[in-house]
Amino acid sequence: NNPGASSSGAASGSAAEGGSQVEGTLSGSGATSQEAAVTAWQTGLAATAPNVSVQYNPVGSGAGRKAFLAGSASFAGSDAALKPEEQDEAKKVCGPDGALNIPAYIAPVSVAYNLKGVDKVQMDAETIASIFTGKINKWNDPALVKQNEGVSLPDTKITVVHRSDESGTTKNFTDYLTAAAPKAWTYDVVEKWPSEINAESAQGTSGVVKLATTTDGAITYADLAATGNLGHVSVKVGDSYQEPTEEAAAKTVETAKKVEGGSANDMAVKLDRTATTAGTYPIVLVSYHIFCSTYKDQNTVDMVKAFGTYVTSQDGQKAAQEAAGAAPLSTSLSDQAKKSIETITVAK
Amino acid sequence: MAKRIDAVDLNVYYGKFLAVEGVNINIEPKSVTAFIGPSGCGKTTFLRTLNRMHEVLPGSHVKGNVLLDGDDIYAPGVDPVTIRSQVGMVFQRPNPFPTMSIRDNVLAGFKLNGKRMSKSDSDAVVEKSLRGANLWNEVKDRLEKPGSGLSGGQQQRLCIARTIAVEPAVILMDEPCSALDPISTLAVEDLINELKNQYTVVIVTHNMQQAARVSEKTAFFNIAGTGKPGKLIEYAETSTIFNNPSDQATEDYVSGRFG
Amino acid sequence: MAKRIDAVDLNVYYGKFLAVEGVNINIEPKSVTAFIGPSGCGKTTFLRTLNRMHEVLPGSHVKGNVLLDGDDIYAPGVDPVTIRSQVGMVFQRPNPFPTMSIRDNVLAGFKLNGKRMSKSDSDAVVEKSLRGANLWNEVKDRLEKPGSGLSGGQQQRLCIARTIAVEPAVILMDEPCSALDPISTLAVEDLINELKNQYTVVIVTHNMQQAARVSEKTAFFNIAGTGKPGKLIEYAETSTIFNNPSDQATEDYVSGRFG
Amino acid sequence: MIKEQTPSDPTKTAAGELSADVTDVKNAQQGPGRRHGRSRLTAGQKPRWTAWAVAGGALIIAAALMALIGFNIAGWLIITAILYVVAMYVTTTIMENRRKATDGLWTNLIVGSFLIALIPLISVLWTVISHGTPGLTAPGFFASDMKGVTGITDQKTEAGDLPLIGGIKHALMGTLLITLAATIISVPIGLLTSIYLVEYSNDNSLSKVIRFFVDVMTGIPSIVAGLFASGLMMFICQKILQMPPGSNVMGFSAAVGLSVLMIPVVVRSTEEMLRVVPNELREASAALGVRKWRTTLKVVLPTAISGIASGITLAIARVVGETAPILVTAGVALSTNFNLFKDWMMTLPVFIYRQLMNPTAPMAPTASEERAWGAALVLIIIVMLLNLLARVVAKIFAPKTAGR
Amino acid sequence: MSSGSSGRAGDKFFSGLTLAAGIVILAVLAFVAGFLVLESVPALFAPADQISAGTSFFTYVFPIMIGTLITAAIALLIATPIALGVALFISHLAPRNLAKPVGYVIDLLAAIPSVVYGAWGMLVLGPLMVPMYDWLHTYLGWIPLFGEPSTTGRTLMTASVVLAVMILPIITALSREIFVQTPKLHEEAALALGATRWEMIRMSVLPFARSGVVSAIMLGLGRALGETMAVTLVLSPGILTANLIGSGNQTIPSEIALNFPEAFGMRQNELIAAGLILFIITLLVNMVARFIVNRHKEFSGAN
Ligand SMILES: Nc1ncnc2c1ncn2[C@@H]1O[C@H](COP(=O)(O)OP(=O)(O)OP(=O)(O)O)[C@@H](O)[C@H]1O
Ligand SMILES: Nc1ncnc2c1ncn2[C@@H]1O[C@H](COP(=O)(O)OP(=O)(O)OP(=O)(O)O)[C@@H](O)[C@H]1O
Ligand SMILES: [Mg+2]
Ligand SMILES: [Mg+2]
Ligand SMILES: O=P([O-])([O-])[O-]
Repeated sequence: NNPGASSSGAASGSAAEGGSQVEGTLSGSGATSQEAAVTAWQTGLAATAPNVSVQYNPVGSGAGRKAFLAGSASFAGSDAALKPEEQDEAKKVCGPDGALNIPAYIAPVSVAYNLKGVDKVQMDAETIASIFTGKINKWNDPALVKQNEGVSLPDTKITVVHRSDESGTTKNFTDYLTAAAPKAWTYDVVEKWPSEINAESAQGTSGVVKLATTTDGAITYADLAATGNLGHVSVKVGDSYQEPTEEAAAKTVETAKKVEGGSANDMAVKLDRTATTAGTYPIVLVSYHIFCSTYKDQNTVDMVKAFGTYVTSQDGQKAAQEAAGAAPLSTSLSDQAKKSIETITVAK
Repeated sequence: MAKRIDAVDLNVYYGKFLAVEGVNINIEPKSVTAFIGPSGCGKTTFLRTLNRMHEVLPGSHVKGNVLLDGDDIYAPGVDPVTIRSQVGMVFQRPNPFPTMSIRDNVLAGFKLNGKRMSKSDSDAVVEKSLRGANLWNEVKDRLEKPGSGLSGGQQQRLCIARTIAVEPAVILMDEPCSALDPISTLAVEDLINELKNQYTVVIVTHNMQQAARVSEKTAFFNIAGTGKPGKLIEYAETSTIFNNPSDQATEDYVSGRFG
Repeated sequence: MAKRIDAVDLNVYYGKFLAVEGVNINIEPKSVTAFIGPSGCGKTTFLRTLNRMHEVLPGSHVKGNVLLDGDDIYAPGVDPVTIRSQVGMVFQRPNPFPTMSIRDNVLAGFKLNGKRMSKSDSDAVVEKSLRGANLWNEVKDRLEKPGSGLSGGQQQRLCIARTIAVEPAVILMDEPCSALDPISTLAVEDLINELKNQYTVVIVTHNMQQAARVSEKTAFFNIAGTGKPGKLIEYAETSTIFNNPSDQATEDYVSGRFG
Repeated sequence: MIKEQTPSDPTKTAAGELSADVTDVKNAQQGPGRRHGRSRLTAGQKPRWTAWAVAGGALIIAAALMALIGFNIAGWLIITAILYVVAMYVTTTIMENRRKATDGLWTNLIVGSFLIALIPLISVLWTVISHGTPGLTAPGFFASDMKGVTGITDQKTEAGDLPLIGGIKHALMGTLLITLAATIISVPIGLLTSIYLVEYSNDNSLSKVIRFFVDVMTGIPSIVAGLFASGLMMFICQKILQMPPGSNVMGFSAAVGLSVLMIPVVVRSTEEMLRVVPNELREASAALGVRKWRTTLKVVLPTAISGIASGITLAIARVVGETAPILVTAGVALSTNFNLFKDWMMTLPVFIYRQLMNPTAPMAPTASEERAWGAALVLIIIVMLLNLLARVVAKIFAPKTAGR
Repeated sequence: MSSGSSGRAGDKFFSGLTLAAGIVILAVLAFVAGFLVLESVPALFAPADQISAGTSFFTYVFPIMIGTLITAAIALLIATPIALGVALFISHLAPRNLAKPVGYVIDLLAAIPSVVYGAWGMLVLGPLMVPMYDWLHTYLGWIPLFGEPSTTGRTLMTASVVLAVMILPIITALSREIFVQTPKLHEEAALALGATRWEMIRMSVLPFARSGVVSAIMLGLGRALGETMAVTLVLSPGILTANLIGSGNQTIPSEIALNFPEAFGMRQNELIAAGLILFIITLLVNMVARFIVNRHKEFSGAN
């Protein structure tokens, strides 16, 4: 819509070419957590593909995937890659090659706390699990004191705040606990917090953050970008403690293995929660965009490519980082994503 | 305009309760007929069958026939609304429309039916009807005031005006003078006398003198006892009923101390 | 039990409209007083000031005093409830409680006193009151039926029964016989005669004979013209009013053709 | 019978009786011309200051009680109120009689319930107004939508480098259009159905079935209504109209979902209002030879109009604040869409919800919160205006005020 | 008989129209019911291992059903007396020029969207209730209802209070409109018998308004049972517990709203089946209410 569009076209070439010609509306739906980032991308895309508008319905990852599988959304935003059975179902709308999971951004999940006068706390997985299951309920519990020499921990009750809705954040967090503290965490990898654990809860990332911020002694888990004034627990990785940072998160994803069984261009990854590599942070959430490998018409293919390429480009990643606090994909991941998106074609 | 009414073997029910039994009566056109009888004997009930108002109460129904100029108004397919627009009615308890001004109350029969009238026409109707009911002088300055701000007698006359405004062929009046002072009563009686030149008038009254004064024929209803149905005991020329009734009950009733 | 009533310079308003002006009247205890006058002259309006029912209409108020046995019922601090339980009232338009059975209608006021009554006591009250109003025979088999399923006259008598059940010191009756047949009228007049042995009775009537039959004193109200307030023209022994009135208007009215 | 007269009639009595409660016996003798001592009519009434005395006593005793268990204002007032009500009852019973005491007790309880109802009202309103004013007064709040607003701009706003940008134009339009459409669907259907139930059905079995279903409908969770509407519209659009997948996501689908929620409220409230219209009036009209439908439209409806208007306002208020059913039917949009039948739409509640739950800038949520509360304030004002409109409409058609 | 056929056609048309509207409602509702049943059946008869709770659908739904009932019941218990009080205040107590604005102001409560109630509940009411819960626990802790108090105030009790505030204007507005319609004639009848104001209300107003008030309460209850967003925001859900002032418990609509977005496959059926259960509850409650009203039908006020 403005001449500046072409001048800022330092973005990856093919997207720019395809993007300037196509027009239409691309509908997606999915994870609520992507809302802020998608908002940034919607605006950013206007620069490269002025005639493509993207609408995104943050109904939740599950509902988004369902809409995608039902064909009413052209792409889905999801905190988790398609499950195998969903991948099978995807063949109905996407053709024999099914759908592609493309990482859109990375979000470090912070174990965030609100404790007056304490601005640095270190914990290992075992301790975190014990706190979140209620076994440790005082901030000056010996297990905590032992790991935090030099920090004066008060005799405050620990109020655990978890997500009350089903959530990808919970899933990633419990995935971490299951992998890293199997003894203390006896529950499964779940999207919905186990109701047997009696604790406080709130809906949505902003809900838990708000509740934790107003409750002294509270601890919760949430997307690092949204944690506001809360303190961040440094988590034990190998022999040292690692604070949640964008770089550490990106590094974790880079070292992750690709999920097996998917098509060649599918980029679903399996994170290693127990990695001991220094500088990695294990509680990380990878948010995907799920596209079809083939679409019915060329225009949709062009729009999807324009959007997908922009999102995974350095520009797109920067926009999401600045606007939503998402950790950018590493350059290699970004390139890989671009290649995968290139393979999207019209169904024969 | 006037029409005759004949009831043939009419039984009137409230649900299962038989309130009036076996009435046979022929009401001549252009005449005034009075219904008299003790309270609760079924005068109102019977009167309401003559314009099919009875059936608006849930569960109420009739058996038998009522002929309006020879046509059975209870025949299947007959539209009660047609009947009611030919057979008008003044209720025992005055019921002006609280939503409407005095003027609109008088014009209700037209306005509610969606008839358009010029202002002058409607003014004429309002004045004529209110004068007929002897109410004009009292309300002419407040025609736009609500009808419910009137005294009991005024409300009753308003309802009379409302009924005669639409000029039905038959006019049923249920104790139209019960709340009226002698002067207004006189005026309404004059009105009835005038109406009968064109219409058929049926009037329920507890006032023997009134019956004697205004009606040509009188029907005496009676009830044998509580729970029993009311019956038409005697129906004859008014003079006969009052001076020479053939039934003992009639004689007892009309010769009782007058109300 | 009976109480005297004195109205002193009473003006009665509907909002700004002065409906009744400058009434001075002394009503003796244990007597029957009749109010007569043309429709709309303010009889009902004035009657309703005697038990402070007038003021329940929005904007309605009075100026002047009404003394009940010498105590001003409009004095500040007087609770209208106290007045109304001493001064009972039968309305011009019968108003039984539609949500209550006939029996409960009769007991409605009686139960207010909050005394626990045995079934037999309350049965006795119901029977006595209904007999007084000449309704007992007609309803004794259906005491548990709703009060709204009665004929017009029956409803009126039910309201009379309800009022006398509480045995107020003063009983105001607004055209209590307007919907009644001669027999019931007679019965109610008998009742009034009986009541006056113990209570003060005020009755509004359009029936001159009735006024003559039942009342000791008669008050004639008149209205000069539309929009003007009603006034008490003459108040005297009933025989004086009917035979030898001092005012021309009274004479004209009572000598008119009777309703 | 008549709309405005009734509330006021006992009101008048109320005033009289209330003042009676608190009037000193001694005043009674001021009646002009009355020279003798106290009036028998006011004898045995408690003195005017009783209420004040009791109130004072209650305050003191409550304070003493609170001192025992730890003082706080709210508790103090609550205990005082309870003590006052009870003590007034006892005092009046002793000094006057049980009936007056009962009357006073209920008066106190009724006034008390009103005061209690005010507390949340004021609290909620205060919350919304105080949080909402900054957003509401931001320039361009009504004229702009959220197109182009990202976390970056919001961070600048929070840092003070930019004014609050982004507004509610899209949500406002969406709310108005969707609610209007829902109202147009449900009000006629609801009104006609209740007319059928009251005036035409004679309580036949069909009416029982309708009532049964309407009853069930009152408790349907709003999200389920949304899911149903989305399913239904998907069926209609894709299977019947052969439109491409996803085309069922539009404002109209939301209106359908909201209608499912609105209809039972309209039917049930209207039904009750029609039911209390006196039969007398129907009979008066019928006896004039007026057709039933005209009687219904011109006599019954106007008599009940005030109640019906209230019911409809309630129904609208009920759905105008719905979030969940809109999300699943009309999606979420950033820019203004005037077309109910194409493309996604935003509504105020969804906007509020999204802005609160997922701020545009997660690390700088203030801007989003301001917009959300501002939108909430707007929503309240809209319903307020609607309410006002309903009252004006009711007033125009309502019975004229009169006495008896 | 000659019949004004054109006029009659109008009548036929109008009554046909009303009937048609009734049938549309029936159809829509039959669809909703059909939709619910169809979507629920898989969950109702699913083998235990496919149900998220792991045992059977009914063991899953039972606690949230009870939670819903308790929340709605408390809300109704709080709201009904207050709402009727306010309605009476407006219709029969407040001076004329006060009554209208007061009515208007209370209607405002109905205007507030449920999201805002939710936000208010979590921001303002919850924290406000915390000291009260502490107090209750300290002094009445021996009653199981007042167990370990919540530190955030996000409890069933708070949710119930929010719901009570939400349904208050519904009950108030409708009852008020009915109270106001009480025929003057009947009010005067009571007053003339020497009834105090309260006795007049009890004698003529309340009996007259009975059916209307019951309907108002049922509409309020419907809202309380079906309210999604406010509960979702206010309640910190958990397993069923008798403790009203600690976190825990859950309601059906909130369970649906919280979990539906991420639900997939059988889980979705489960949630919709929970909605069906709510349907059935509403139905039962309404049937009881209708039964109570109809018992006194003969004595209705319209005559
Ligand atoms: N509620 C009211 N508002 C305003 N004016 C009224 C009201 N009620 C009555 N009036 C007027 O006050 C005057 C006196 O009325 P009232 O009812 O006292 O007459 P009445 O003597 O009882 O007549 P009737 O014999 O017809 O019953 C009449 O002009 C009447 O129109
Ligand atoms: N709606 C009703 N339901 C049941 N019974 C009724 C109903 N209306 C009247 N009745 C009964 O039917 C009988 C006849 O009543 P109706 O009203 O016809 O009497 P009436 O002759 O008009 O008496 P009145 O002179 O007192 O008006 C009475 O026994 C009455 O109780
Ligand atoms: Mg009769
Ligand atoms: Mg009168
Ligand atoms: O991204 P979430 O699923 O945790 O909202």
